[in-house]
Amino acid sequence: METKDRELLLHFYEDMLRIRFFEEKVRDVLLPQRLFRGSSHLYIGQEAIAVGVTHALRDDDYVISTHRGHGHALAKGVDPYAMFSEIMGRTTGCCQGYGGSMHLADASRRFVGEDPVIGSNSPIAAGLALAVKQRGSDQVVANYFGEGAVNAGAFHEAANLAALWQLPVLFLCENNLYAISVPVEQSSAIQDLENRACSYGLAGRRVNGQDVMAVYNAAREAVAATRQQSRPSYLVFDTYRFEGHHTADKETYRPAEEAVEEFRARDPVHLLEKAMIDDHTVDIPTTIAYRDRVREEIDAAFDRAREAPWPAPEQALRFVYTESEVR
Amino acid sequence: METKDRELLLHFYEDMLRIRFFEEKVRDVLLPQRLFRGSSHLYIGQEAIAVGVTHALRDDDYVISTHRGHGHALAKGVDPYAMFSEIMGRTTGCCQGYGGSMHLADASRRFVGEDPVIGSNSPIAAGLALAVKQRGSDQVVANYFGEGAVNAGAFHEAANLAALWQLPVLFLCENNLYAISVPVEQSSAIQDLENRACSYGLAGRRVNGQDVMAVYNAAREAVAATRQQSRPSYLVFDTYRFEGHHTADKETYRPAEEAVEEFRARDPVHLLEKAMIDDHTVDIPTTIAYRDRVREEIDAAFDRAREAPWPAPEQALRFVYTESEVR
Amino acid sequence: MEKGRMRNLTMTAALNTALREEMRRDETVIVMGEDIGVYGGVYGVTIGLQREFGPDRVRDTPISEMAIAGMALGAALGGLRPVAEIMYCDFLAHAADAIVNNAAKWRYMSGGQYALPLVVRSPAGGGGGTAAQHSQSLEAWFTHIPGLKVVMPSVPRDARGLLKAAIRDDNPVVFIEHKHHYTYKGEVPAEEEIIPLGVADVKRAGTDLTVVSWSRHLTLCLEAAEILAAEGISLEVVDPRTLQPLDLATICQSVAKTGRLAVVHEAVLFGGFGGEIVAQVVQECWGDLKQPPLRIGAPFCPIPYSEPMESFVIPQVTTIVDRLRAYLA
Amino acid sequence: MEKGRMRNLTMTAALNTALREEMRRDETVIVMGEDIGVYGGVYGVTIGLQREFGPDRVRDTPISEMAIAGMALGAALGGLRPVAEIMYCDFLAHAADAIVNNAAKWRYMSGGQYALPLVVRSPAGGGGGTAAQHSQSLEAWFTHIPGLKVVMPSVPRDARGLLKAAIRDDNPVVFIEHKHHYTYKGEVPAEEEIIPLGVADVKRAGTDLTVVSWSRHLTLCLEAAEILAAEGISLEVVDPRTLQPLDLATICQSVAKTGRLAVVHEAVLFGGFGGEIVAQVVQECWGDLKQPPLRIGAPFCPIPYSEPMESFVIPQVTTIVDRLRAYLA
Ligand SMILES: Cc1ncc(C[n+]2csc(CCOP(=O)(O)OP(=O)(O)O)c2C)c(N)n1
Ligand SMILES: Cc1ncc(C[n+]2csc(CCOP(=O)(O)OP(=O)(O)O)c2C)c(N)n1
Ligand SMILES: [Mg+2]
Ligand SMILES: [Mg+2]
Repeated sequence: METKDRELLLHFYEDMLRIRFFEEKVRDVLLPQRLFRGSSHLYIGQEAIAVGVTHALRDDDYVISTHRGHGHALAKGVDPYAMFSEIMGRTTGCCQGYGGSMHLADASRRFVGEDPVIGSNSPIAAGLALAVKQRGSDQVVANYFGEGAVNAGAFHEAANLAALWQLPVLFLCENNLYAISVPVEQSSAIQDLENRACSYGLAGRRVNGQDVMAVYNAAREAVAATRQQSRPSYLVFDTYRFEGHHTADKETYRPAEEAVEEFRARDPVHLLEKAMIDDHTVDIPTTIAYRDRVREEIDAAFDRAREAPWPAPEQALRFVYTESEVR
Repeated sequence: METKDRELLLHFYEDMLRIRFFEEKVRDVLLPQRLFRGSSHLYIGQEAIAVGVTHALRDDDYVISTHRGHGHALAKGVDPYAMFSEIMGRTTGCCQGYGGSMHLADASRRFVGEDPVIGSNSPIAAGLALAVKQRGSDQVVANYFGEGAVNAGAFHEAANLAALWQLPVLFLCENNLYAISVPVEQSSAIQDLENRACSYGLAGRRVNGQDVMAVYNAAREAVAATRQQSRPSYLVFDTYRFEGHHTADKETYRPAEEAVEEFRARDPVHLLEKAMIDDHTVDIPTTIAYRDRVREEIDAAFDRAREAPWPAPEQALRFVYTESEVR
Repeated sequence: MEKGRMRNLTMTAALNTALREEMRRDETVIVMGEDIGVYGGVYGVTIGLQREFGPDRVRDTPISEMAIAGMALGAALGGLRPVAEIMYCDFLAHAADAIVNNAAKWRYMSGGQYALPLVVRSPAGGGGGTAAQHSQSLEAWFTHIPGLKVVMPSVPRDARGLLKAAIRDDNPVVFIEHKHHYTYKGEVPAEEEIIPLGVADVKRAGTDLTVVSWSRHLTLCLEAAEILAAEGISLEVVDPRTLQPLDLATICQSVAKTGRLAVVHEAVLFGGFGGEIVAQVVQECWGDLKQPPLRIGAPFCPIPYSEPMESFVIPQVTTIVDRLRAYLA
Repeated sequence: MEKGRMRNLTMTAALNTALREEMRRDETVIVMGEDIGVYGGVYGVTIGLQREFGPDRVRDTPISEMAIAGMALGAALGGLRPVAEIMYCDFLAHAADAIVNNAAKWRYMSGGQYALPLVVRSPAGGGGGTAAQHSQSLEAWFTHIPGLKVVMPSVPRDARGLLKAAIRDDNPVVFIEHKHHYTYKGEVPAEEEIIPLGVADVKRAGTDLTVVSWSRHLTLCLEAAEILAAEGISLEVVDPRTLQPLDLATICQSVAKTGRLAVVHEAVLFGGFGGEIVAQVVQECWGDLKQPPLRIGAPFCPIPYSEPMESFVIPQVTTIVDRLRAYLA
């Protein structure tokens, strides 16, 4: 294995661990201790997608995410401390406590934001891509959504327009088999979701979303095509939601064994770890060192965020409009 | 030619003439004499579609139409007098003057109504088909729309659901090349519109919309499949809008020759007439007799409607709610 | 009215009861929406219905709000009585065309040919940290649209009786619940009870001030009334229950008695339904009013996520008490 | 302000001028919507723009209102200043999610990280027989949403100056025109003029009654004022011009002088923006008011097609005159 590849794999590994540990902290500490409000949608099990995709992007490429966006944000380089702070409603949050788990945003990282209104983030992504194109820039816009979103009218309108106007958007569908409780068989008229954009002439490509290398390679090709030819790409990642839809979900709708047996075996972090160990990219002590380091980083971010200040109540009245109104 | 076929052709002919003469009356009399308000969207040039489709339907099948629905209504048997009255805002109108040209409806003819909100009529059609299915009936629902509508989110949601739930809807796309001024090349990412429903597993079929027999045959097959298998069908009819988008359209966006040369030659009424004469189904005196009779019928309906009473102003307050509110 | 056996039910259970009773009574009643089948709805309102009535009558949909509402309308035209659930009232925005442009007007545009027996249920409101896009109170949008009825129950008994009336109504009804009020409990008669749309209910009699409120905020006003009663201030709390049609007569009757009006709602004050009530009462009861009516509602900002800010924005019992006390001082 | 050369322009020409001037000034301004290119918009507002600025900056879209508004929002986030046209304000219902749930709140939810310089233009109103789905006046929906500004010009000068201000504004603006007022003519300065959002204009000074109105109905009120002046009744006609932000101070100043308020709008009276104005004025000017404020608006029904019925529903000059005369009698 070339050093470059080794480095890349270790980057993947670190980034996936960061997401995993972040989400485990949300699940195991924030949730039972009631340190956040509303609901939080965990990315556990889907880490390979955000990490593989983001490594195929440039730093100045844009990301428009969903309600399940912690992983997308972390992969794009949003600070875990700012994210924990936000999820716990503190002024040090990336949105100063106005947004919470479902509205993380960091303009400086070009993590444009989460938009939890299903389907509605695709027109926004297409519009951003229009601006990019109009500016003559070669940035691309990565638009994540769940398989539930392809049934929303807004997705359809955006996909048609992006294809028609040849806009540099990556439509990235994470098919984790469920939209809350509704299995994909009960939401989509066809099951080969890579064909859900044939109506717009978009040849979708189906990718194993548990294999970070597969994700990365597919994303690299798609990003290159989108960037060079200024046109949309459409990728569908097969994945699985390891946890409930959100942190309060009792998961009455899916058989317990399903989660345990078939899918646990496809844990993307374990798969990568195993692959790296098997082909001697790393040894076990190295993986342990990585795990320890990232876990410490996450622990520290959380501990610091937990002590961060709350916004004053009347701060609620800020940011409704810009101050400068006429240029 | 069998007598049965001859009869059918003469039915087509008569029904197409009725639409043509009705619309010419709107264009040549109602418009210049300012006998209607708002706008009226003429069906001239597309008659073969409504007539071919309707002959493939049963009387108790439903039709949900568009802003360009005079032809759909007439083909389904709505009374020209009630339609002229409606378009001129009289109490004798099929909607008593509440609806006008864009909201014609006649429940007794199962002409459920026009819905001029582009795209929005498809969910209504699918819902009606759901009711039909739930009731155990074998009726079908014919849902007309223009090629502009396939880009609307509501169409997408309805098509997916109709395919998913296997609802007896016929999605009937009349591709007349323009949505107001926007040519189909500038609205749809793909030009083979029969593929605009591949995302839902609906194999579309493209049909020559100027040839009433072709329309009838395609519609018959589609209706049979939809009725027997309780599932949606999707047909795209190639056609052309002979007149402006609506009665006030100056048509600055399309070259004058286009309309005159290439398309006038595909006038569905002339095509049928010529075919019938060429193969001796009818002779010229017969066509003249038909034309005279239908024209008289339309003239009489118009003359009568023109004398029909206006609604009293305060009638506006009726029909907002039903009178009987709790059963 | 108070006689007969009562059961203590949550709002959720009361709504579930209404749906179940109406589905048993009339097989044309169907329920459709996201996650309403096995899952029983994200707030549990449809729990058990799919088991009892089967997947044909209790239909899980894809995430397609335009189609949920549009198909409900079509199904109503086709002879069913659909009850559609839109998971959050914010997403009524997606369904607005079907509800407002089509359902509300279809009967009218057809010159009275059709009836549209259709209910769209949706939870509104904030208070639990669901932030700007899952917390709005948009009743004012729908009260403004001729052809729609708008129901906003505040207690389980009303929730059950009004939902039954809404389902039996031949007109499109927007039925707005409150997502942080589902566990609120109250007495519900074991027997059938239909509460007619358009009839307000005086939830507490009093003499000093008429307070009009609805949905969850009505119950906060009742708490405020209790607190103020201890100070010798007597509030009459009127619950319109349906905002459209609005029972203005009951409100005016109360104002005639108290001479004062306060309207309290969770929605943004500016452009909220409180303005309509004030304008109508000022018109009708000018001579009775001893001072200008008071409106309490959210300030002009979206709902923020963080707790201190959200509690500042959504009127709390203490705020209501303070504002009413100051108003009467 | 009145000095300098003036041109007599229609509303259409004034709006077209504003777009053209802003597009010349700032190349990030783009225009998108259905039929706005070669066709120049169904009401002609964008005529000639595509020829001057090319198809990249003047973009004909498919019939995809969700995407038109959502993409405008995305484009604003990406550094453009999009002006989207929704062909009929009724179809703002399709765009409502993008406008209300996303554009209005994106800045807020992000804790102030973004500005959203975005205008959505749309013609509202009836009067020409376009019936129930192409005639609504839905401004009340948008005035209720924090984060949006709402502009409704009544005369060409304001139309041009306010549209320019709206385009330069860093917040999402819903700019509502009136489809039967496009040919209305008025003086427009040849020179650049920006009319700030949030500043009302007293269109006619008077002493007996403050009439607040906007959009096409403001000009009907001016006609009514002329007629009543002949009878010795003096109306002060105030045009808020922007409903959000609302310049309450100017209205109250007028009411302090006249002691009376009437609000006149085309929208359905019930739940219309008039209620908000009345409620605010009653609150602020209680002591000044000599009688309860009057509201004139459409009765509670959709817009019917047939002429006699439509004219009955939409307040006409004669109705306004009669109602105001009776009110002052
Ligand atoms: C327009 C809209 N409708 C409903 C919801 C409620 N909702 C939140 S997440 C979700 C399921 C999303 O499923 P999917 O797109 O597959 O993403 P996943 O949660 O599986 O990542 C739903 C229905 C919403 N947020 N937006
Ligand atoms: C949702 C919506 N947006 C815009 C319009 C305005 N409009 C009326 S007809 C039309 C063009 C429709 O084109 P198409 O679907 O091809 O039908 P055609 O007129 O060609 O028969 C448009 C944009 C509308 N009625 N509804
Ligand atoms: Mg999913
Ligand atoms: Mg067309």
